Amino acid sequence: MISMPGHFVTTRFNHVLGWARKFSLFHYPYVTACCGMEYMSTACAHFDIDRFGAGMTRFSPRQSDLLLVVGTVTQKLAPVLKTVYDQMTEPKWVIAFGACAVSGGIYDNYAVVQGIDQIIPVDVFIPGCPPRPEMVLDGLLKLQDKIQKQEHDWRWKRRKP
Amino acid sequence: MEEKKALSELQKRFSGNILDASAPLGDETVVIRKDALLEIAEFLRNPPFAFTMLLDLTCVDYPDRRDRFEMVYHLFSLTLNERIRIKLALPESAASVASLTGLWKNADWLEREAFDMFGVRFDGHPDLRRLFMDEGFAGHPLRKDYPLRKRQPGIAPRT
Amino acid sequence: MRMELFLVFLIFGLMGVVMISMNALFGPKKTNPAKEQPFECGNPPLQDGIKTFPVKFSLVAFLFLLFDVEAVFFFPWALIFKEKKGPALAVILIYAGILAAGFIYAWKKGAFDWE
Amino acid sequence: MARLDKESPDSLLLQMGPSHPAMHGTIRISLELDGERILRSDVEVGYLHRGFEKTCENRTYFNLLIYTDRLNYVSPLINNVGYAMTIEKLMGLQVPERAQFIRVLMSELSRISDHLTCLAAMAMECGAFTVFLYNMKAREFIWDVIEATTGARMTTSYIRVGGVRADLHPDYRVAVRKAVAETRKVLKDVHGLLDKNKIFLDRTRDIAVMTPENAIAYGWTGPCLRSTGVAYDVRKALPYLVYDRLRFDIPVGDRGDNFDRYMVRMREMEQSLRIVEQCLDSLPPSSVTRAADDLEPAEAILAARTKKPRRGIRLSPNLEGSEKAVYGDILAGDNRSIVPPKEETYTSIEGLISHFQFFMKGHGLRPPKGEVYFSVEGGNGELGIYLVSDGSDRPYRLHLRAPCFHVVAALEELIRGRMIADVIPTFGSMNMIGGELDR
Repeated sequence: MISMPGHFVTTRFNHVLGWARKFSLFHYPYVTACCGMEYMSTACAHFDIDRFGAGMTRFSPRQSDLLLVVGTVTQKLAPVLKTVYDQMTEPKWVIAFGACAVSGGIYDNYAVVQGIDQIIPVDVFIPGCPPRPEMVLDGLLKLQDKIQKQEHDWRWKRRKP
Repeated sequence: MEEKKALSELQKRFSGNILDASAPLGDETVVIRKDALLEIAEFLRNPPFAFTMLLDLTCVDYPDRRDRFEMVYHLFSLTLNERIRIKLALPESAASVASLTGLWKNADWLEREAFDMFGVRFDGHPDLRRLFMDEGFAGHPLRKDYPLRKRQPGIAPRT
Repeated sequence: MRMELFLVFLIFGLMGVVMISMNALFGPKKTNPAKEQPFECGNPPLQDGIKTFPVKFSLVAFLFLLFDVEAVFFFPWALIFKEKKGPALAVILIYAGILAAGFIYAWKKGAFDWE
Repeated sequence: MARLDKESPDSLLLQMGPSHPAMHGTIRISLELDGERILRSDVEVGYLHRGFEKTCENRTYFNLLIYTDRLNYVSPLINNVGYAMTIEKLMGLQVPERAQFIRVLMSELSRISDHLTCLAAMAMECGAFTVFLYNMKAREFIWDVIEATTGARMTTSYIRVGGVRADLHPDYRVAVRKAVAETRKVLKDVHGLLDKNKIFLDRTRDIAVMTPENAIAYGWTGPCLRSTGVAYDVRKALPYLVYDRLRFDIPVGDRGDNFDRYMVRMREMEQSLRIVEQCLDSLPPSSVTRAADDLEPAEAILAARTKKPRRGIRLSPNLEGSEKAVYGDILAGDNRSIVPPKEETYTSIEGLISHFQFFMKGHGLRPPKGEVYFSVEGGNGELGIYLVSDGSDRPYRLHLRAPCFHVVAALEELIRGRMIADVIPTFGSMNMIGGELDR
């Protein structure tokens, strides 16, 4: 058990909350480009993302806690991405899916944002153009580890004085 | 033989406005004067040749030439199963040409793209505004003098 | 028999309430200006506030409400239908008949065609 | 901002924006509604404009191959073939027989995966989620074959100017036959699910009807044009590769509505399967002779220094299929336009020089000066490439005729006066691909 600040109850509850949030990720597929084809394979029966509890696709930022940015984000699409990110409910995580979302990929020109971490904070970067479904699932597992070990926030949490 | 007919017919009828007619690599090409575009396009679209489909409309930027922009139109005739390429030169000062939206409906978006990318104006176009780039985008990206990596971010990068 | 039935509803009801309220109970409440705006696929909204809707939408809503509530009364009736064969049938026929008359009236008045 | 200033005061403005599940993430339709009826709409594209044509002017011909996969990323191999053949037409290069058959085989497999994905998305957006899962299952089989041959599931970059990168893997017939059988099974299921499905018919029959003249006026090509009754297919009209030797027919719709666009794509998949089978039978045998004891590259270089290397050289596994013996069957061209086989690069100085010269700046692949327009039958229609070359190793100007650009241009007219719910199947049946539309 990693030593957590705060006394026994908050660490125990923090662990339970991390476990609960880790296995019930509702993802919002912000799909724009070629990686969308690989997202389809990942979400479908063959490489099934649902085995990891993240299969529930929600098409509204109000009901999702994982923003899956799939594909190239161009300069024209950047404000849209920022708005969708702001409108997501807390606690929220972001996965940059594919080389274009991670760093602009092979498109280093006037039209493409060189990596979405210039616009929104990103939790997990999945490289690859497009990443194979197994790499995507591996990225998801890394996010779940992060959620499990993360310091969670809840409504009646006693903040340190 | 079959291909030459369209070219020869054109030369016969519009000899004044046709600057050059050739068929490099088998693609029939005709270079015309700027203001003869509507007339020639109308002639080609009507029954004898029935180039009823505007395959493609694009622009090429030659900064070192006197007439900087060169509009390239590709027409296709379903009945003759044949393509023809019309080219015309536009000086940078008067970079505007007649719009073909009256003859073919897809010219609307094609011309908006050419305007967005090159800044070539099309007189008679119902709604000439940018197609791909944002309204606030300054400059025309596909011009040779527009740097490849000059970005105009739509939103301030996160600090 | 009554006891198990009551227990079943109690447990499942409680589970449902707990599951729903946990989110409201524990979820952190943080807001920002973009969250206040309606979700318009990522664009700034074109017009603020909800505009007036044509009346035919509310018409369909009322009719649905009416006949849905009617259907709810069939369930308890089905439970006691086994013991009281004859009169139960008569009661439900009268009940359904009145509502069917209402339905036909609405149909003839053209409440259902959309244009 | 959207150009829509409200026409009548009590109409509602709604945006079916870029981040919408049915808009494939890259199109914004601003609708002006009276209740659920659409008065006017403004389709805004460009959300996936990635500056392909500007990038073309700054990359060499060889590097641009990877960009062509990402144009119509649902059928990447067809873009590769289109791009490579444009340069071959400019250079007057003749591709060997076997490479032509491999190109047709891979293009048709790519076309099937294109139609499968398009119909999967269209059906899912109309609520038929099962068809989405079935089509994705079939696509996995096809992608397995493509991956076994090209090394990548989707972004293949497998075609080279002058032929293909590597030969088919030895037991490709078994894999392809399995993929074809699986796809046929799935097609039968989908026919059963959707053809007489009342909900699907109500959503797509006689909705967004397009007349042949109007379709031609919009420059429609491909399945959408054929659904209106015009039988124009580049593979038949202007045959390229070996399509003139293969027997297949062109399915044509009669009413040009959403259902016909769906049905034409389904029929077209059956024709593509037929082509794939014909390719399997008539593929000329490759002359690969697996030498028994090959030297490792390091040993071969040592042997080359001292005396003539008598035995062949064993290549690393990922160079399988491009051995010297089979090189002539799959790639044609003088040493300036193609990379020499690895055996020569390792053992002979000329091979080494021409290998590095190919990749050096200013040398490599330099087609002659001139301009050319060549088109192939892509997943959505006539995918044409207009290339202006100035003799250097970078294209001076490369313009892509995107088939779905013209199809989506007619969207405004098709949905005027219809209900909101009709926008989704209409847009789904057009198979708009962002990478190809906005380039």
